[in-house]
Amino acid sequence: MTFTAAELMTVNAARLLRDGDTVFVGVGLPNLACNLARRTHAPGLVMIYEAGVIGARPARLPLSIGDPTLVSGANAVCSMYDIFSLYLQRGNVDVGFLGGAQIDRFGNINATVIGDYGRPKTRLPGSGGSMEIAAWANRCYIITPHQKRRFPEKVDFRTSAGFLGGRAERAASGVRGGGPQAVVTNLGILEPDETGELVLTALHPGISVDQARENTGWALRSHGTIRITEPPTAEELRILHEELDPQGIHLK
Amino acid sequence: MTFTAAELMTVNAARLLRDGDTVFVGVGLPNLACNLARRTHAPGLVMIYEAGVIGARPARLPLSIGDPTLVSGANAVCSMYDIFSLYLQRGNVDVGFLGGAQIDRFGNINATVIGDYGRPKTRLPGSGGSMEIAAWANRCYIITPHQKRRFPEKVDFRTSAGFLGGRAERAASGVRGGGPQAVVTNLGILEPDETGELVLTALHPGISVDQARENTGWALRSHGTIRITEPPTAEELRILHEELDPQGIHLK
Amino acid sequence: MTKLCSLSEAINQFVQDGDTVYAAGFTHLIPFAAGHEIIRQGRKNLVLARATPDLIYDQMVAAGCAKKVIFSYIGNPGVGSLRIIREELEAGRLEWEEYSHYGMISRLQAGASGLPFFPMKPTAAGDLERSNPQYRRVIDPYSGQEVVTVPALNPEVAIVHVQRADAAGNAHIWGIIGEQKEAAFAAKHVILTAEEIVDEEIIRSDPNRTLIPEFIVDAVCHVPYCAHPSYTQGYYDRDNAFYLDWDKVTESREAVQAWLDEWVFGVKDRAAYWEKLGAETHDRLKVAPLMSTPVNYGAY
Amino acid sequence: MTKLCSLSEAINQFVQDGDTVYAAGFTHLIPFAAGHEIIRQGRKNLVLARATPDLIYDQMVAAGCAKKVIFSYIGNPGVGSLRIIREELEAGRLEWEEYSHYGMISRLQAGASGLPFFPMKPTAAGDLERSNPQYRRVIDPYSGQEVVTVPALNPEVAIVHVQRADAAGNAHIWGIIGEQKEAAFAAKHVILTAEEIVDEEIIRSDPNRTLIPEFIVDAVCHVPYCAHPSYTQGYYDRDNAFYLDWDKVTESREAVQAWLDEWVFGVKDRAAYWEKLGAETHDRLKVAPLMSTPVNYGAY
Repeated sequence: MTFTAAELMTVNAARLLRDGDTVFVGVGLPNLACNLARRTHAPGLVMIYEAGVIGARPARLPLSIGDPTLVSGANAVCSMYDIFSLYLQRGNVDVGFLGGAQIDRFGNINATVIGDYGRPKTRLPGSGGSMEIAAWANRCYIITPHQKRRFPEKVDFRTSAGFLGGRAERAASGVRGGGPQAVVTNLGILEPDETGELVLTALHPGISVDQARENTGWALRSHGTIRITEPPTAEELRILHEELDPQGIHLK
Repeated sequence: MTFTAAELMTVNAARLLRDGDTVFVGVGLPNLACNLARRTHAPGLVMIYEAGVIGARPARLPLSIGDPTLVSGANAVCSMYDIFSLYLQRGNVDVGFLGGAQIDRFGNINATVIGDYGRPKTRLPGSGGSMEIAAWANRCYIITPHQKRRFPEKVDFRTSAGFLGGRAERAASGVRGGGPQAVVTNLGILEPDETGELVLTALHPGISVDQARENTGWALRSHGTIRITEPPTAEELRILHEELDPQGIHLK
Repeated sequence: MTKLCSLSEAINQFVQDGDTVYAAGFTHLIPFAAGHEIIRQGRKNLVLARATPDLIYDQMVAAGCAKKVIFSYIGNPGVGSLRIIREELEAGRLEWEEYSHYGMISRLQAGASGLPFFPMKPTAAGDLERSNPQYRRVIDPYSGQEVVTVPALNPEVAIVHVQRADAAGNAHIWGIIGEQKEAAFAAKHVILTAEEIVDEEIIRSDPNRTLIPEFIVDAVCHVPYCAHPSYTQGYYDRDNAFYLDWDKVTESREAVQAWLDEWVFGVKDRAAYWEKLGAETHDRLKVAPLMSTPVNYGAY
Repeated sequence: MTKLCSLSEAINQFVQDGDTVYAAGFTHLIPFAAGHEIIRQGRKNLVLARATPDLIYDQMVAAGCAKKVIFSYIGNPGVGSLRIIREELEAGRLEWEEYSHYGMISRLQAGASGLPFFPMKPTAAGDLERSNPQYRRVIDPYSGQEVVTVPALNPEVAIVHVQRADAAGNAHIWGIIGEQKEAAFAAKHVILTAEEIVDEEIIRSDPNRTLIPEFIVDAVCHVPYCAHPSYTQGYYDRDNAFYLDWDKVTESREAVQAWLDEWVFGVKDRAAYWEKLGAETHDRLKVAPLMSTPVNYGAY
């Protein structure tokens, strides 16, 4: 049995969440992953959206970060200033999801620009909330397709902090969050080692180490055994396709 | 016809308000003065209370700054942080009312302590909001009984800024508000001259200059003619006694 | 997840000797029942922080619970002095730390925001800033002018009274909202007392009304009339007579002790206190309803 | 005092060439009708500030109204790029100034508070801070650690769409409240657009819902459906199809001009625009009611 990239990434991201976590959710796959976790092993997950919505219970799949379905029936709504200060900066967020055009060897993310900042070759959307999420959430997860151009040795622009030049540098910076804990791709999972370098720790069923290496822009390493992820279960797939994304907007 | 001190002070304070003013109101006589002004020459007066109530329409005489009658039917309620930052510090307040145990020659106010701060002889309530009101409201008015001990040459503790050592010093400090514009007492009205010194500019009917001087702790001066205030009108008194303070709580 | 427990249990678990306590509320929703429970449990050496100490801290100081007060206005609102706190300060028996309202609230705002300090424009008054070394200054890096700063306040525990909350601690507050939200987010632990515990669907029908979300709340206590002699907007009136009476009671320490014996130590909890106040007081503080116009969130 | 006027009059009076404009709203309540009116009136050299420029600024940039954008996220939310702004930036034809969301909102919060700057904890990312000299640092006078600062943003005009307001400009807002309040208080002038103009008694029945008070408002315009293709909570849904369509339209500048000709220059005002959208769209964006549970303020 084979799975789509979106299914693999969503299911594996969902499994990283813990019951009771307070999660800063984005739209797209992170939203699906959180809702999947809430309907399986993490019923106590609290979902916070950067638009200022806390404890959302979306009745339909939200198509943007500010979808009105997030508000109706939520626990609380607050201002953007409050969501970034009282929630994120104060340390009330356990998990943040991040994405970007480039993720480097130490988990730093570029969502700003390809080329020179002042004379952009490709102008990307920019930080939005990711600079602060990356710094202040206790744990960050990155969901991204595994492609060489997305995984350069060094990002063109450091929009959001991973481990900077290594764990010691992040620790010295004094930011409260623990940094990226895992990068979930369509091939497997990368996790930071004791130096903060992203190394291959898991592969999805049927994926080879070479495939992962070929699609990474630095010399991708691994320490010890590489785990094979559990395939998505029938129940996980049913929830995703029947309940969460029946129109196949994110899961194709 | 004679009037009580409270009547004289309230009516004369009310007349200093302009239609359309946004006023930071305290309880007691300032509240009566504002409500009187609103029912006479200043129907467009906007009353803001430091508890965070904007555009209050109290159905009864509020007995404390946080009386629930201020909230029911008000235009808006906001947090204390907002009232001091978005309203007062931002410069959205035209008029503030102040009081205190001591007011000095340059309109500086002491509401903190008589004697040494660290070893208080008489401990007073402290600043509350008055430090910021005195600094940031466009115009400040002080309502106080005229007594020598209340009008020392120099206050024991400068809780709120008048003109400091004189207008030039306040101007150099950079605070946005215009400082005290008038002190309304039971004897008359003091106003700052071009140096910022409070001088006698008006007397209530039947009061002599000597009476005012004897009850002031510095050599009270006046420049030019001293105006005699218009006595409270029958209509003003009717509103005060019948509509605003029928139980005579503030007006005796 | 329900956090419902008795106020006695909540105080026992979350308020320890020596803690900095912030009982929130600017004239409104002052959690008197919690103050009385702290007195009954004999807590000592507390640091009592509050913009306006009001009668609740006067009573706690009278009962010997406090070593220090942090405040911006120590008056009996609408009446005059807080005699107990004033006497203790004048006698040198109580430590204090003093701000303006804006300074005090900025400390909470910084604490709630996870920032080390908050800036304010200078007020030129000077003397309080000189008297309290916690007031400092930094240079605005844009204009070169100075701004005044106060440090974050992060109490061990905030006690916040609300109109209605669900069992998990999501709370609706209306009327004067003072520094309720800021105190809750600034504190390490939050004890919520509520006039009503409601189904979560009531809370979720109006999420913009939720000032305090469940996940910062440690305990939810159902305590009707918790705020007397202050008030709860829409539920009961302020007992102005009580504020005047306290001014008389505090003319003598014997009378204060007798009052504490009767009204704090002599009652088991807030229900017994309210019962003891009697029908005349209940009637006097009743208020006729005045409902808000609902809004439409839309069934998206 | 009534401030009711047409949106055309309000834009004519309060938006001048070269102004810094903040059209508020985080995905919700985006005042598209005001953006279109600015385009129709041919304003030039505007500085368009907004955390998320969204389609409204893409359209205004396409129409040649802007010389600069100030932003924190230039995406088409849920879709991808804002092609027009992106192309103009890449071609060097549009100035820009960039922050993170928190930086952008902190600028407004400072502007709204009358402070020269606002502090934030460092994020360690570094590159944006190095690229934008408006990011600076000050030393926390308590810990000696550095905090990052951004300067106050005080636009000439903020445009804020709300669900309901009275004729004087007291406004109720619910659902996502983004930076509506901060933008209004930060700006020198405020243009309010509202789905409904209601009697002031409706507003006064729920003062805690009033985020914007009349005395900071300059003009009140009754503009139903002002926010399409974004939405107004409780009034109509977000038009996701439109967001997808715009991505296609902006593949060619000719198509963009044709779109502007048809939907902006070709209609007189928002009423005509909404009419032109047609019954199918009206039906598609309808939403069933879901009302809040009222609260009791009490007839004190």
